[in-house]
Amino acid sequence: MGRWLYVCRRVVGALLTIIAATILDFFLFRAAPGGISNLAFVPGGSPQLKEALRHEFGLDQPVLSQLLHYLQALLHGNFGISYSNRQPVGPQVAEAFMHTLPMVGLGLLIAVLLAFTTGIAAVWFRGGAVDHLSRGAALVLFGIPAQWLAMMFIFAFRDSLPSGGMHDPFLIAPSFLEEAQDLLRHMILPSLTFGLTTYATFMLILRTSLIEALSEDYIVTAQAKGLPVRTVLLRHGLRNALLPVATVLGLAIGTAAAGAIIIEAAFSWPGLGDAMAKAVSQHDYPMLSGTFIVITASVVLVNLAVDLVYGWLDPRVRL
Amino acid sequence: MNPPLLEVAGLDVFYAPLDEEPRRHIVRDVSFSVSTGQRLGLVGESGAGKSTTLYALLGLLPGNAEISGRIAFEGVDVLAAGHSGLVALRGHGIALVTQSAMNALNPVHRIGRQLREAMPSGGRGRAARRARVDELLDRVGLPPSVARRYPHELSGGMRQRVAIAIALASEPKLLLADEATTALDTVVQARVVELLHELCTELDLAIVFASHHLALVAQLCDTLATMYAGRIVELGPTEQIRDEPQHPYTRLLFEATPDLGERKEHLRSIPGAPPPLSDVLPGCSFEPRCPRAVEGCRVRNPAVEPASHGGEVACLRPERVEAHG
Amino acid sequence: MSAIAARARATLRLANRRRATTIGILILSVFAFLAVFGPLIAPYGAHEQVGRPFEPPSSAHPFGLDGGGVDVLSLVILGARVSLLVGIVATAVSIVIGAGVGIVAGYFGGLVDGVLMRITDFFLVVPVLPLMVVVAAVWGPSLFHVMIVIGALLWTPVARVVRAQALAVRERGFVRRARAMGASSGRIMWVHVLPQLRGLILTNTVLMIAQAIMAEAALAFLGLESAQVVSWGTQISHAFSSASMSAGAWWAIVPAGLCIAIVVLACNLVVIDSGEARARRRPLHLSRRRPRVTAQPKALEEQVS
Amino acid sequence: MSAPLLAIREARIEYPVRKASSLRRRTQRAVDDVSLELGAGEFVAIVGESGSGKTSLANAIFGLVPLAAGEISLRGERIDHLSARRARRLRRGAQMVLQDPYDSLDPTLTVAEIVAEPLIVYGIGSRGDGSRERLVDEVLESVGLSPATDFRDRHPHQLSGGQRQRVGIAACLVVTPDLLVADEPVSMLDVSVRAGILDLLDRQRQESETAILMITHDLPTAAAYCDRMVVMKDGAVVEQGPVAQVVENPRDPYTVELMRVTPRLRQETRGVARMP
Repeated sequence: MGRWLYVCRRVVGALLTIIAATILDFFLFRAAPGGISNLAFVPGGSPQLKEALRHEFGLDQPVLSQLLHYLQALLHGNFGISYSNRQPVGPQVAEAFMHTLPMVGLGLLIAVLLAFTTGIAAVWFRGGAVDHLSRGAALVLFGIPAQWLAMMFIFAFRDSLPSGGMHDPFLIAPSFLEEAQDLLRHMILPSLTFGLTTYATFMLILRTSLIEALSEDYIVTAQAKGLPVRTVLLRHGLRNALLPVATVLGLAIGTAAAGAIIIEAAFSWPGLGDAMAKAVSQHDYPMLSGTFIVITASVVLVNLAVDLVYGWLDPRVRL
Repeated sequence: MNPPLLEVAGLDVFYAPLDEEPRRHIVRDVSFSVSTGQRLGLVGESGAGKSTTLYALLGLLPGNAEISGRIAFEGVDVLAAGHSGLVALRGHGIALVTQSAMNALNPVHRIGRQLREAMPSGGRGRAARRARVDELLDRVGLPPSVARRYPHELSGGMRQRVAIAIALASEPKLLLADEATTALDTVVQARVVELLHELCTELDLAIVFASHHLALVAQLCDTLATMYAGRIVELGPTEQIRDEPQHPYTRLLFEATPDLGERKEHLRSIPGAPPPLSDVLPGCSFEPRCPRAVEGCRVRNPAVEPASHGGEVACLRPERVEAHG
Repeated sequence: MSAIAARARATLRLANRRRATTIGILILSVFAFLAVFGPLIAPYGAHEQVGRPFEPPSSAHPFGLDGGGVDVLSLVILGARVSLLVGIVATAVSIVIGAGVGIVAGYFGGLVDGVLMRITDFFLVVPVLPLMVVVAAVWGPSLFHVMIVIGALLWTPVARVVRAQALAVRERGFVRRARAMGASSGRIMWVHVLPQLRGLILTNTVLMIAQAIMAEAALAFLGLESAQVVSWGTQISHAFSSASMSAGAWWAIVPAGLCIAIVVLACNLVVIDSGEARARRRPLHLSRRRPRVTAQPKALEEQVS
Repeated sequence: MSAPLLAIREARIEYPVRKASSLRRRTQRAVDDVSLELGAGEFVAIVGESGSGKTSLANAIFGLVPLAAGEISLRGERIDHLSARRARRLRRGAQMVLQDPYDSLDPTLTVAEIVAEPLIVYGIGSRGDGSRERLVDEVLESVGLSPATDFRDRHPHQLSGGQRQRVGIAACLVVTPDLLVADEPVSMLDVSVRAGILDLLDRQRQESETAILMITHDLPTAAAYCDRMVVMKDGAVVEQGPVAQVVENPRDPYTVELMRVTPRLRQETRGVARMP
């Protein structure tokens, strides 16, 4: 009963956050000095043209009904028309999203695997070489700008791996295997960059939480029972350390999203981030707004998932 | 005569410095023995080394600790095998109950799981293990439904009963209790102490009960050991020590503890504070606070000697000797 | 005289114990010096073409030249000013908002807390960089805009931790006593709550500087900063857009990124000690390091027989 | 007849409880219909287990929690439902000693600053003329922290537990209160220093007629020092009366039980109390 209420609250909260973000987006683009309300006017255009444009964009209607119109359109997947290529934004954003997913997925996998192995090792060999090495690596990676790391990789692998895009355009009639191999070759550098820059946060959080958990009294109880060290470390230590990790992980996803945008821009990976970067340089506001909403919604939903996992991990959660 | 269940001789525990602090000598030359069914109480104030002594017996000290001395369980010298000898005692013969804070139980696992985990592995089927969970809970006076609960759903007293059940799961012969009732209310505390007493008599369980609560220890234990600054300064049968304490510290501790119905005029505090455990004192560690101290107390550390009450005392001028001239 | 010597010795001892902090502070001081005196030190101007594009490092130009034929060493020295300035201004903005919101919410609780935390939670969940991109894009590229946008959007984590700590301090005995005494809220906050939060706010300030510098570089890379601004961020961005990688001109890429990495690392070093020291004092109940069993039993002989 | 120093009449304290399963707000009674009087120079103990409402009652005296019903008056003047400013003037006569001496002193202040705080809050003395410093030194000496110059500039972490509690008491006595409310004043201290702290409170009562309301779960200590004892359970007073009467002739079943299970040190028939 308590659990279901928790789930409902979280889901409603996430939906409200997404709605609030779209409203924020609406006002940002309309109210700001460089916003749509000014952009819709062609310099030197006749008053009739201005009026027609105002009417076309619905700017002659009250703000509230404009907002409702906008939200209604969004609900139907209608994100407007791109300024740069005159195509609907919706399908473009959807396609970009499908491109981002595998790259970020592989990157996250790299980050989580690395973080768990080195994080646990760092705590177990605390104060030793592994601890210092992995902590040092995390601290250095923490400070490296993603775009810079991307450029270093492009430079280092300029003869062996492709530096941009998703597919080799010169591949003629490839088999499925060849295609997959080609995709992987293109994906490896962006994913690695994403994984390494994200790894630092994950590892440092895991290390701190595990240290915290291992200094609790239930670890004494577990050892006094005569349990083997592995069981105490994993079932009692790590299991409890996962709770704070889950909390911070959700927030780290937002930072990771930032990394993804930059990395995609650097590798011209045709995902959401690249679309956003292009939209900025082309002043393509509908596209910018569309990518913003989709990125925000994804991050909020990932956070929701993390919250739900937390509720499942921690029996004390009720609220 | 059979060897005692547990024999500790010349136990020393040091803590190597972690930060800038000096090396600390927490437990100093502690010797005692416990036989089957015996209830030994360790009393003393904070920092006296009670908990460290108990934890040392199971090798549960932090990594910067150094142990030396002799610990024999059922006649076998476990320290000879180094740290691993102590680890082997966990879950086989010796069990521990810690302070009843929320933290002693893992918050994310159900009680049943934490109990099953503590059972000796092998030789038992799933159903038998479940039956044993019910049996253990019943043993400590809890209904079987508790097995499906999480620690946060239980009251402090129930949690402490669960902790005792976990300790009993391995069928130990000796139970170490570290301030096991301190966080509980008086009525609940009395019930838990009653449970411990009952277990001792019915299961022939020996217990070492460390607490700062003198009256409680005196009530539960047949043998009393007073600890001060890492040493056992007096040890003997509870009643005799209570009636004629020989170490000045023991006497003062009794005088500082109010008994129900006693007025304040009978109470006295001990001036001063215990020495820092980093100090190497040539003489008796209680000397600076002792009303009976003489010049010799400052230079000579008194050895543990047999006392007239049948126990032992470490004092150059024990109270009894003075009284008799 | 000896008092000064003793004080110096004590400082040295502290510096030795807190080695990471000391190293961090030293590194930051060097960069702060560059930021202040950069224009006096830099051998060339930031927009001055002194040779062919992508000239490799030589004795005249130890870091080589970039795609526009500008001396990279000069760029790195001159870039320190804007990068650190963005870091500090943005941090000041976000710490003032964050600590203010955190303290007020944590101390007063109730409805104030509820409203402030809902707002904080919203901005905490909404990914910051995309939002910064949108705001900066709509607002137009400018250094000032970048500083304000970063500052105005990075405050949420600060508000969160400060609030949690303020809530904890509120429950402390001395605050309860002061309230029982009838001390005013202002006095309690100023005398009792704020001093307990000083360390936390300081730590967050240092970490925030690092984050703001990284954010500046990210916005610059996405073209949201005026190309005329000379910062490490714009240098990386220029190096990227002038295809330094394919030209093999690693010297045009490495220095600016390295500077950012070093400054961020130094910020982390400054604060890492305090946390680690606290953690070290709390020994783990489970660790690879086992208690040492020394000096064999005194009474072994008797036992053997 | 003059009004008693402290009078609590039919006090009720409620806390809001939030339950996940229901969206409605509910309240839980922490203190229910408690009446209590305290005369000048009296030493009264409120005894109870955790959750008995004794700390809530202490908080209410200082306006830290609101009363849901009833009234509290100090020297005949009501102090609940008062503006902060007026209440401050009235409450100057009542001060609070807390349980955990590690927690009750601000770690960032010095002993002198801690003790001087009430002087500043109530505007006693002035900053420049050294009158506050003199008062602080006097009161430090009087609580046994002498010479005061040794302690004035120390921080709490440089003191032992007993010394910290003495500083806490000094910070109350500096404004010469008529009433001290001591919430578990010795329960975090070592047994060997407890008597010293309680003797200090007792001496203050005898010398200055300060009334003391001690809140504790430690029955023997309460019985040793107090004139009167109030036993609370689940927010209500179950029994109150002179110590000798409550200890030797308890009437309420709960009090009877409490007396029976309290471990005795010098009791003739030693052994574990059997539960019915």
